[in-house]
Amino acid sequence: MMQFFAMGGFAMYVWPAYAVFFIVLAWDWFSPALRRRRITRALRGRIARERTRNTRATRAEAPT
Amino acid sequence: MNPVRKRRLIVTLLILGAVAIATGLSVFALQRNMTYLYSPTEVDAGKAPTGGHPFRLGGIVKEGSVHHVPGTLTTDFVITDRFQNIPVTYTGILPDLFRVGQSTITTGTMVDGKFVATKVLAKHDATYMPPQVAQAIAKAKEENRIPKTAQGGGAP
Amino acid sequence: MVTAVQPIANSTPVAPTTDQRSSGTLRACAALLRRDFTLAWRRRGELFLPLLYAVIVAALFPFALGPDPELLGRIAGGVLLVIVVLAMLPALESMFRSDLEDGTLEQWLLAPQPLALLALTRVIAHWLTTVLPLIIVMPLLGALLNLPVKVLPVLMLTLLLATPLLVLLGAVLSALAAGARRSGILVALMLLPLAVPVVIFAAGAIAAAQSGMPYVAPLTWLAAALVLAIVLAPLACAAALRIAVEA
Amino acid sequence: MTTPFAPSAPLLSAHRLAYSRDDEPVFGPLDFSLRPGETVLVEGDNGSGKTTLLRVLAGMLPPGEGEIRFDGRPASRDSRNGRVLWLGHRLGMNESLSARENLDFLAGLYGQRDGASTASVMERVGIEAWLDEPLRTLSAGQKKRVGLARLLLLPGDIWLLDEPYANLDRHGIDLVNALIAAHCNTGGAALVTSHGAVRFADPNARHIHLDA
Amino acid sequence: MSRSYLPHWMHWLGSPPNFYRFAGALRPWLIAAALVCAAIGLYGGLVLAPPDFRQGDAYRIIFIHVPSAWMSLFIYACMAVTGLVALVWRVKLAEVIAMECAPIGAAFTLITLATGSLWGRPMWGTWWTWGARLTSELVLFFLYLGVIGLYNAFEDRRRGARAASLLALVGIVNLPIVHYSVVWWNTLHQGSTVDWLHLSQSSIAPSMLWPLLVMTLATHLYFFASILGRARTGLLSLEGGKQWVRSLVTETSR
Repeated sequence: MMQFFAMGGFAMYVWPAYAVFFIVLAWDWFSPALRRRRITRALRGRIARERTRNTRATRAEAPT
Repeated sequence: MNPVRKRRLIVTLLILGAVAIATGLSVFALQRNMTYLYSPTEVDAGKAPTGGHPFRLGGIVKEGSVHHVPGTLTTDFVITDRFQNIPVTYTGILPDLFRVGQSTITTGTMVDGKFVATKVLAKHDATYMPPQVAQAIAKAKEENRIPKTAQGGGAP
Repeated sequence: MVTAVQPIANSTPVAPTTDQRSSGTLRACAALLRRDFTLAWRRRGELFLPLLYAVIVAALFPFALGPDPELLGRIAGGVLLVIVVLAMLPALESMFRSDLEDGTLEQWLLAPQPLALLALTRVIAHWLTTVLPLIIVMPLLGALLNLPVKVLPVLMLTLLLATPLLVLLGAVLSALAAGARRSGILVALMLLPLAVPVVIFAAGAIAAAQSGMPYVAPLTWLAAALVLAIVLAPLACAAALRIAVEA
Repeated sequence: MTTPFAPSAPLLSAHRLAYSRDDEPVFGPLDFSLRPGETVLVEGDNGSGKTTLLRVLAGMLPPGEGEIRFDGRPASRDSRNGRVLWLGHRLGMNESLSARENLDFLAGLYGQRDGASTASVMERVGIEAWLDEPLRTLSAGQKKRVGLARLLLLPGDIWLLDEPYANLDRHGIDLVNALIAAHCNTGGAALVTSHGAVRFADPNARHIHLDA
Repeated sequence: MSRSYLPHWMHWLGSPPNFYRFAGALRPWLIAAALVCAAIGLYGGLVLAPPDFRQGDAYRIIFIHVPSAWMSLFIYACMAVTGLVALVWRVKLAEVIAMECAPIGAAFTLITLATGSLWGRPMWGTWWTWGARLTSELVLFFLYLGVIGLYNAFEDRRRGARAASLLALVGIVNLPIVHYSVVWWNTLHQGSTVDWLHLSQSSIAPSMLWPLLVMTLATHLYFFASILGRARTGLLSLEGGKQWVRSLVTETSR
């Protein structure tokens, strides 16, 4: 096992390379998820605001 | 001819003309030597820059030519293309792949018939195989007297 | 003030005839050249800025690297090439910006002339007014940096081929960036990858000339690229200008 | 009004023309045509898409849906360019150059109307004294007049005028109306936007109303 | 409009809500397949494959380096093709896909450069050399950055997408020129290892070849999974005003 991790003395080159590969791709995978969450949150806020505005408008109209 | 067709025709002709001229110029350029890597034969024939201008010398490290000067980082070896030999001296740490029979590119200047390298780079070739296979091939070559070809030296 | 309905000029019909529309493509290019030259003359003070920049940067090199004439002479060719490219950059960025802002590009778009041809004319005017002076002062800059005399003609020739190529590429990028809200370093960022081959071949020719080697091949490559770019870049530039105007 | 040069097809016509930005409809679908000698007034509040409509007609924006025709043929760069004169919010001229230099340049691009010259059109719009001053030094109203002079100089028969009355005094407004009328008299046509504050002179002009 | 020339299924898929559902359904399968392939490929490459006769274990970087390098070019081609569709037909989905290709391509290019550097240090004796392949890859990275930068510099994202698509197309003309222009600088980089026409004659041992190919498959699958996810997100932000997005957002909140 130790031999496997030693990579024939090239561990300090091989493992960082694999780390770069997985870290960069993990960033690529998760950054749109974060963006997506931001977008949906903003949209939900917008919809909620519109809804309250509409109800307020109907309430204001109701007495007349 | 309607103006749209006419304009398209003009544009197409212009592009074709430009491509034709560019191709002609490229063919002309390709016929000129544009390499900035010189082989020992070219150096011997005086084609390489002289007068202290640095250039790149490429070739194979000749067998039995590598001598480490004791107590220093200086190494002397000979770069060959199997026709001409150029002695090279280099001070510094050599890359892992540097070994006899290896394609090597050195950068430096010619000083009194000797190439003083400021940089040595081992060119690694495109062959990957397990050590056992490599040994088997080497053994087969030795037994059958297959002439040992320069490995990877021909890659552009 | 005249309020009555009166005919404009003669009462000839205004529907354009074919000769009115197809004639004068050359006249249009000449008009654009004249306009750009007039404008450059009005702002002639600005034209000196790239020259001043080039001289200042060239003068800084001996201070940074030491006044060793041999060292300076060896690197002068490449240094001058880079200085020219850098000095060209600011003007490239604003090649179409003012025309977009004051609506002139809208008039270009509606004119009965091929937009690509107008773009090419603009490239020529730009090169003549902002880049040619840089090439003209090369002997002076070469003297500052101890450029070997035999390399100077090759350097000038290289620049005569390489700079129009860079202006053509820069025109496409400038047109692309013109419609953007902020361009900043954008044109430089986009130009870098496109300029790599130009710089490589130009530097190759200069280096070859410097070490007494034949330099025709890299120059021929530059010429080939220039011929292609003269036809293709204006087409791409026209497409980019259409996107820029579409605001 | 008919002129001996009037072709059977309208100079400019729109068929179910609509435009959307970010999937929000901006205007349309609209159907209208512009015949020789006709003036069409596009009215609507701010943000109702007047400018967008003109930009679509001028080919600066792609039509979202529908079709534009020139002389009955589908619009293309060849059927449009050189015939359409555009006067927008932006003057389309360089402020460092004089009116003469700007107009000469545009005449070089478009060609000139028969008999028109830079000096005569500047005289027609009443600012011949400013012919050689840089536009920078002119007032907003005077700049607008230089823009009008361009319409007189260049040989396009379809005028697309976006808010031509903006920045103009009463005389200027009368001038615009007079120019449009004269243009239509010689077989041209104009599409004019206005936010409704200005009464258009020609009582027969047709109206397109855009809702915000 | 000329959109009607497209085949029917493309028309159907080009509609954002359809694509959104389709991509959402396909994506989990793609990423699962990518992970399985990566696991197999990595086991084969790191454990089963023998060390190289000359480079020892250092060559094992090949299993990520070469697939990434292939991906960096493949994604650029995808970006240019969708960019062309976006420019010619103004299809919104094509604009979104072209623009979302750029960050993934930049990521793979970055991986290629970084792993190549980590491989070059022990083998060539240098972290970086201005060879043909390396320089071309660096230029490719800058092209990706230029596309991303130009896209983000526009207020109107659809206009930005078309401008950046045009830049991508200019870049695709430029890439081979860059490559061949730097070739004569001469290079330390090896020639092609895998001969696609004659796989059996490749100069790489079969025990090393198959993990490489499996890893290549894994990166392709990953790319498709990632682009579908990114395109979904892109459509969501671009179509924020549309009813289907609104109902979608309110549904998931419950």
